Amino acid sequence: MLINCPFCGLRDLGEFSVNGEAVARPVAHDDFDDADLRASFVDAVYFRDNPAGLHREYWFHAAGCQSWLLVERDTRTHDISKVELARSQEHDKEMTS
Amino acid sequence: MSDLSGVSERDAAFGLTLETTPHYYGCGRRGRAGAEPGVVLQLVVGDERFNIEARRGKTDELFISLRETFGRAPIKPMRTVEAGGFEFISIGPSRWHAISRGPDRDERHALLREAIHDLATMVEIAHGFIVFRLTGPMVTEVLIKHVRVDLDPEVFSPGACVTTELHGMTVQLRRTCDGDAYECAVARSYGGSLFHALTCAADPYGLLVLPAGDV
Amino acid sequence: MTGGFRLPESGLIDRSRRISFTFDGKPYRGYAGDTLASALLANGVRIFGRSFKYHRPRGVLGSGHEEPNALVELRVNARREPNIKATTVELYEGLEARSQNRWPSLGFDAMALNGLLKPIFAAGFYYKTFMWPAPFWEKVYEPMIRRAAGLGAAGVSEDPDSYERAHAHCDVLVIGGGPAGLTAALTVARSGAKVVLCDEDARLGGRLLHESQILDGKPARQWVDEVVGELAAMSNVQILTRTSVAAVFDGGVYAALEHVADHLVKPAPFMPRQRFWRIAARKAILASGAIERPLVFPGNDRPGIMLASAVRGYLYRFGVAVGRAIAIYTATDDGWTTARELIKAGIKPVAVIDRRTKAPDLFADVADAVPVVLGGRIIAAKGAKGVNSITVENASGRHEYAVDAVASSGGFNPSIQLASHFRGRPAWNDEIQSFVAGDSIGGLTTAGAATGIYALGDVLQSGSATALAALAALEHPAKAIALPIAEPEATGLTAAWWQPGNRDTGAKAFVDYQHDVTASDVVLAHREGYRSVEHLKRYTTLGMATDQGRTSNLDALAIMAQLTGRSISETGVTLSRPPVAPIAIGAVAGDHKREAFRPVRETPIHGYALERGAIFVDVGQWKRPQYYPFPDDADLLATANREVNQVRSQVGVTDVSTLGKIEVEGPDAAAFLDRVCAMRPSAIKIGRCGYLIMLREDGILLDDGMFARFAEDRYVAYVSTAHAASTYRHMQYCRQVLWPHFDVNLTAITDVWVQLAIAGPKSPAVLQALVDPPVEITRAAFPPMKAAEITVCNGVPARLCGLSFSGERSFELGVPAGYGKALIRRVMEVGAPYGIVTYGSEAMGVMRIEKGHPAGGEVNGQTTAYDLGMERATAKDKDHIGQILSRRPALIDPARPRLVGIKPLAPTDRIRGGAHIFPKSAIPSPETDLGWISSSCYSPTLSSWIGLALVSGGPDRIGEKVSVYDPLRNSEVAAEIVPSCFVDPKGERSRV
Amino acid sequence: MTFSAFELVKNALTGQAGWQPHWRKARPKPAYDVVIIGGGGHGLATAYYLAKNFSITNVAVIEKGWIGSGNAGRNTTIIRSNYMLPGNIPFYELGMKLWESMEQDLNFNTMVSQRGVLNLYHSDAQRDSFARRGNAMRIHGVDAELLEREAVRAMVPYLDFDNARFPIRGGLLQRRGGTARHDAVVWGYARAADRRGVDIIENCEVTGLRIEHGKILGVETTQGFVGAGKVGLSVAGSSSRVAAMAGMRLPIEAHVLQAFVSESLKPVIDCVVTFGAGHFYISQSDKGSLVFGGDLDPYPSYAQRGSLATFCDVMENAVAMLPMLSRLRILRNWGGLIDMSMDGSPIIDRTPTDGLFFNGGWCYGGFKATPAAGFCLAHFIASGDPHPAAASYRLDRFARGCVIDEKGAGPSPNLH
Repeated sequence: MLINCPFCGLRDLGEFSVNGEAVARPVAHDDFDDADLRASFVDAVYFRDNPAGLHREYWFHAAGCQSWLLVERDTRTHDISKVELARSQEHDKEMTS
Repeated sequence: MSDLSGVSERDAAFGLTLETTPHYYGCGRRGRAGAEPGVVLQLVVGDERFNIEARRGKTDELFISLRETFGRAPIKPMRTVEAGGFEFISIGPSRWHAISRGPDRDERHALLREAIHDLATMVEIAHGFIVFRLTGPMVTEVLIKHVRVDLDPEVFSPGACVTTELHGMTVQLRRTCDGDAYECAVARSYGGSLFHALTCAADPYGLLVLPAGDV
Repeated sequence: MTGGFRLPESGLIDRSRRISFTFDGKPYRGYAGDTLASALLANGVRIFGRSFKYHRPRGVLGSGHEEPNALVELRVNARREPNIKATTVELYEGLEARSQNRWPSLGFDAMALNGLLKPIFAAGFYYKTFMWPAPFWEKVYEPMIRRAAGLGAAGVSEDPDSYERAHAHCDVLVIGGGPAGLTAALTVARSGAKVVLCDEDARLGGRLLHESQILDGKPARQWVDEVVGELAAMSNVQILTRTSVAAVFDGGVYAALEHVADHLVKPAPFMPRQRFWRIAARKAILASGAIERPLVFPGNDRPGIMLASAVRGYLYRFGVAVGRAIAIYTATDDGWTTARELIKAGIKPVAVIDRRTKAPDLFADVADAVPVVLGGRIIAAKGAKGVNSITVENASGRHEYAVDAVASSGGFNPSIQLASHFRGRPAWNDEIQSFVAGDSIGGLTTAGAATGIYALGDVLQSGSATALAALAALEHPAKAIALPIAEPEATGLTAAWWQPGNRDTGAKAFVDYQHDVTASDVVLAHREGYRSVEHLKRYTTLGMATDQGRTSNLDALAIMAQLTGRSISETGVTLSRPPVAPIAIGAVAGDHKREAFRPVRETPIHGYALERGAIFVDVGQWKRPQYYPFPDDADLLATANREVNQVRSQVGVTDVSTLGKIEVEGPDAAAFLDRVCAMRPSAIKIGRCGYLIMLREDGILLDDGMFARFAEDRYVAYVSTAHAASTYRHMQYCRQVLWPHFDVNLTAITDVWVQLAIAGPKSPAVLQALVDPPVEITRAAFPPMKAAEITVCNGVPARLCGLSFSGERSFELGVPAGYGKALIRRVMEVGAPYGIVTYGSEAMGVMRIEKGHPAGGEVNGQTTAYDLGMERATAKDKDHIGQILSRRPALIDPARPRLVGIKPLAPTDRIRGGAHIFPKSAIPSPETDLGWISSSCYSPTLSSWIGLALVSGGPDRIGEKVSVYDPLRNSEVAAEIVPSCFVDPKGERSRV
Repeated sequence: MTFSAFELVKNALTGQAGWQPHWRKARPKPAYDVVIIGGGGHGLATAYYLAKNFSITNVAVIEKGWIGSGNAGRNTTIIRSNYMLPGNIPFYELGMKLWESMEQDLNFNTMVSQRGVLNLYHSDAQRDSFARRGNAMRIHGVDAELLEREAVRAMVPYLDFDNARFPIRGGLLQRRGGTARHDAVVWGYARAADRRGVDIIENCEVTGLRIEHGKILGVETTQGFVGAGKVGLSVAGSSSRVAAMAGMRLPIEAHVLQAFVSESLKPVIDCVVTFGAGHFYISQSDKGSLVFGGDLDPYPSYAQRGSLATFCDVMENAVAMLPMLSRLRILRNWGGLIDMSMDGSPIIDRTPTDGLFFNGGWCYGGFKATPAAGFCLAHFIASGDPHPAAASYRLDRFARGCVIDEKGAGPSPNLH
């Protein structure tokens, strides 16, 4: 598999590590022992949609620019439809300069 | 800002000497015998290298400041841009290395520091790297054994620079701006393994390992 | 009837270069350009090996990678290679080959008795037997089966050859250098796009090397030479011969194996034996041609019975006639072409037996010259060591022919293996009675004979058109090339599958030669319900041999289709698996072997440690000095004891450069770290150190370490060696993904600094001799936990922290890594008056156990801060990674295994890591198991073995007597649970 | 027909004409007491034990393709019970005992071969961790031995002891571990279940679950609706997809695990050996092929193909552990879809839907678990309570914090 890193260009899979499904971290409120809050963390940490199809996931370009990437990939075909930096978009200008 | 400015073996005031010949580094001819070596390898010492990363939301200002100081914003993804005696290598979003060699580095360093001011963090990291310089007619033959990015001289043109994987190590591979040489930088601790990987790959073409030096 | 012989003059062999070689020790001669198979055939050799199950004599079936029979063992000693297809071995001077799977000799094989047991040894028989009595399987039956199975024997000594990897990039990869591949490559090349052309043969040309076609009125081989000459001269073309493309991966990544030196006795100096290519191609064209399939008939495996196209190939390429009395058995026009070529070469076939009732057009010349049996079938083939007669039956009756070879032609199967690696479903093509590749998947398109087009003119056209389509898809401008004119070719055929109702003359009709699967095995599989293609394959082992069923799968499918009353395409197809042809494991591994399996990380003082005779230990990729033995140390335990004693009584220095170091800088550094860490980094004062605890989001401990805060907005995190990479990655995740708004930057500086720990009561004096004035190393001026950026040794920038892992007064001193070697020398110089020693990670480990500091055995991904007694350092009132889930009931259950110390009642009783702990006098059982020893050592300070342990309810059990039970090492030791800190629990020594 | 030496000889003399299909080609009945979705080893074993242990024979196993077409036919055939954690050991040991009596129980030679499973260690820390595991096994009555380097050398002489990047120091051995013929396990269970009346329905894909008022009523299939009192899901690799039909999310990610076989060779490796300095395992089949594998591909996938990166990594490990493999050739490589769970351990539990039971999350270990998983799932379905040996494999363990994480890798499935 090749991943088109927005910074480095097309790179081999072997340069990356992957974190799996891009799950948002729940927003914690003050009561850390609240059952709903805990349930939301359990869900975010352990449970997955695990779709056969389009999958949004985080990858880290470990042997490259060390960016965390948000990758949109089809788990049936491995076709990658979108790769973007997971960080804020202020660097976009630099990419195109 | 951490400041290791002026760290250099030339600084005779220092009471410690810089190690320039690691235990694994053996000089001389090796590999296939022949008149001319296909590859010449040399450990580069005496660099200054700064890791610079823009502060959050300050990238634009930083570009402007650098442009004012150096005549241009020396930033281009995966390229080396020469400006003000530095080689600026873009290594990631809003991150780059500034390498400086040769005399008058203190003045340059001061200028860079001024330009960066509080727009970026700047960490001296030269000691964290081992840099091998490779020249000779067979260099790309050696590198294509290890590197998965396209090294076609037209694609990997003078000034090109990538961070990529080489024999399980993360290396920064550059082609010098004059196009004559390739430089391969790796985290210092991997120096021996990188030396081994490169020299073994170069042996079939005849290899000359030069004593470490500055370039 | 002696089999094959060499024809005068014809062939692409170099008759000026004679080559000597041996087979089963007997000397033979061949010519440069021969394969091992062609040379042996030319010498009249018919039997090449014995079959897998019945040990039947087998000859050559084909002329390439499809070969199921002619497997030999090649080379000797460490270079011995089993199971080599003789049809793919280029002959070289001094070649040594041996036959396999026979005893005592190829000619007489005792195991051929298996053949008599054929009625018992039917498909799947072993599933029904060998069950009684139960223990006999491992003891009797299985060893017998294992000895009998397998073909060749592996060499067991080290491979003396080297391998390398290489990486190529192109716009279009062309796989196969036959007529379609050449026109495809030429079309791409002339467009200026980058092309890589691979062919498994040593020469390009494909079938044009094996045949006598005419192009533009000239021999086709001349056209090949012209095209190859043009391609070779172009800078945008890379030609890889002797290179088979083995597999395709996502993203247009192809793996190919180049046989650099397999045509030599051994590789020349500095020459790899093979080169494993990774080719990144934007588009690829599969022009891999087609493989003939044999006709199935009783006795069809006898030596001398071959593919008709192979018979023709041996004739043209190698100048070898495979026999003097050759019968053609065909269901195709192509079989007639072979007959014609034989006639031209002066070897008139004994007969042409065509399954069809009408002779094909365009072959009147053949029909005039040779007896023709129309609507005929071979019902028997006889001959103990090679075919010597066949019985043919047609409407007019039976005919017997004396033969020494049969050229069998059942039609051609496109070589689409590579296309099915992407699970592209092959599609049935009625016209050629075979499967062709389905839709183009992943940028790979088939061309030429691989698409089921067989006439040369169409094949040339197909290659060029496919290339143009690929270039168009890449939006690369291109023009069609002028193609040479080919003569018309007849490609007709009829379906001529083995019919399961066929009268069997008692002989076996083989479907899969190498695995000895017969037509009746397919019938039995059907009878027993193994009717899906995969069940058929798995039950009979059909198609699982080294040829992956190239010549057998379709015949078996056709039999099953008839038995189930379905069409072949309804019956299904097995997808071929990578690699297309077997590839050496070592070739893929390349130079990642022995010490270079994985890179080594060395600290800046590695060279110094070597000079001092250090013994190193692997920690992840690092080599850490573990001991610095003195010649008079009794053993390594004595070394560690001496090093510990010296640190505790005087002073020692050790290398802690492997610890991960991450510089955290920016106005939001403290706020960011408060989110990342379980303690409160913002509370660390400037110029001080503080404890570091990071959790995973699931509440489990990720790592612990130290912070030094050098400025309001600048920290350095010192994390464990083992977790440095994952911690850095995790912090970048927090920084880039979770909280991108924080104005903070992370820089990995592990390799920038050498870091020495200088520990022991005399350490302040040593430090004082190193630091530049006016820094003072006194209790007041530089207390424990102070952190400062200073200079040492006359101006060298340094970071000094009052940190102690050993429990002694101790400092961690960092300077830029390039000064590491000089620094430790200086430390040893200035420390000499104080009796300084270098100490290794073993002594350091002993001291940390004595102090009860958790390390790898305790921070193991299963423990929490609570388990390790760190919970008081964590902040309960802020949201940080792991806060919420660390509060789950099971993670704060007091009965969890928690950290304690363990001390044997008798100090000399050794306790070992991994031993389990039970209440005193309890019978060891899962119910009474309290926990285990996570770290242990001999403590010279206490003159006792000691351990750290994770014990259920741990700290609540201090003072309890327990048994340390280690059945693996037959040990049981009475011990006591004690606090985890064994030495100086109040920490007074570190404050001197 | 019962397989016996007599039958074998009789059929040899009569042209093999007397053999019958090993299982009937059943068509679905309108309703069953229990429907098992998934005709792999686990599903067929479940049906077999429902019939054998609980006399529940009105059972259908519904399989999308041909039986054994999933992981049952795509693994490296290793069986073992060398686990460390109390939640795992009893389960796998139950499995090991079932393996040991399987052939006689099923009247089918599944070629269970207790050749030993040897895990190499390369450092003191690894030795201690193996000792913790081996002692835990011994305490649970499971066999385990800790070997020093020379004992390892005697067992597997061709390992790299001398010039290795990570020299071998010793190994943890379970002699009762070994291999079994994977396809035969599937066929043996199918035949034995069939003989007890279970319907095995192939080429029948489940397209939906009919659930009303929180209770399962049956399954929608490509061959129509099939009613069921209870339904068991046993579809590792597709667990999330099928569970989604019941509105469930699972703590599971699908991954590809590659496996490899070499050409057939005369015996060179007698036991199962695993590398401690990387991830690699190898054994030699009775047919002579070396069967081996390594790490899974790190990204979630439903495509049954692996990556070149992992392919190369496995070969590097192979040569590092056994330099003699260098000249031997890979014959075939394939990828299997596996359920990677968040703690590396499986799930056998009821679901929030009444009458719907789940079995999955087997990570690398599904094949060796085949008999025990069937045994325990059958127990759960029949009795309504978890089998004691599988009592830890509950879905709520994640919320409670009782994960069973042998490797300590945390909720990162690709690290287990």
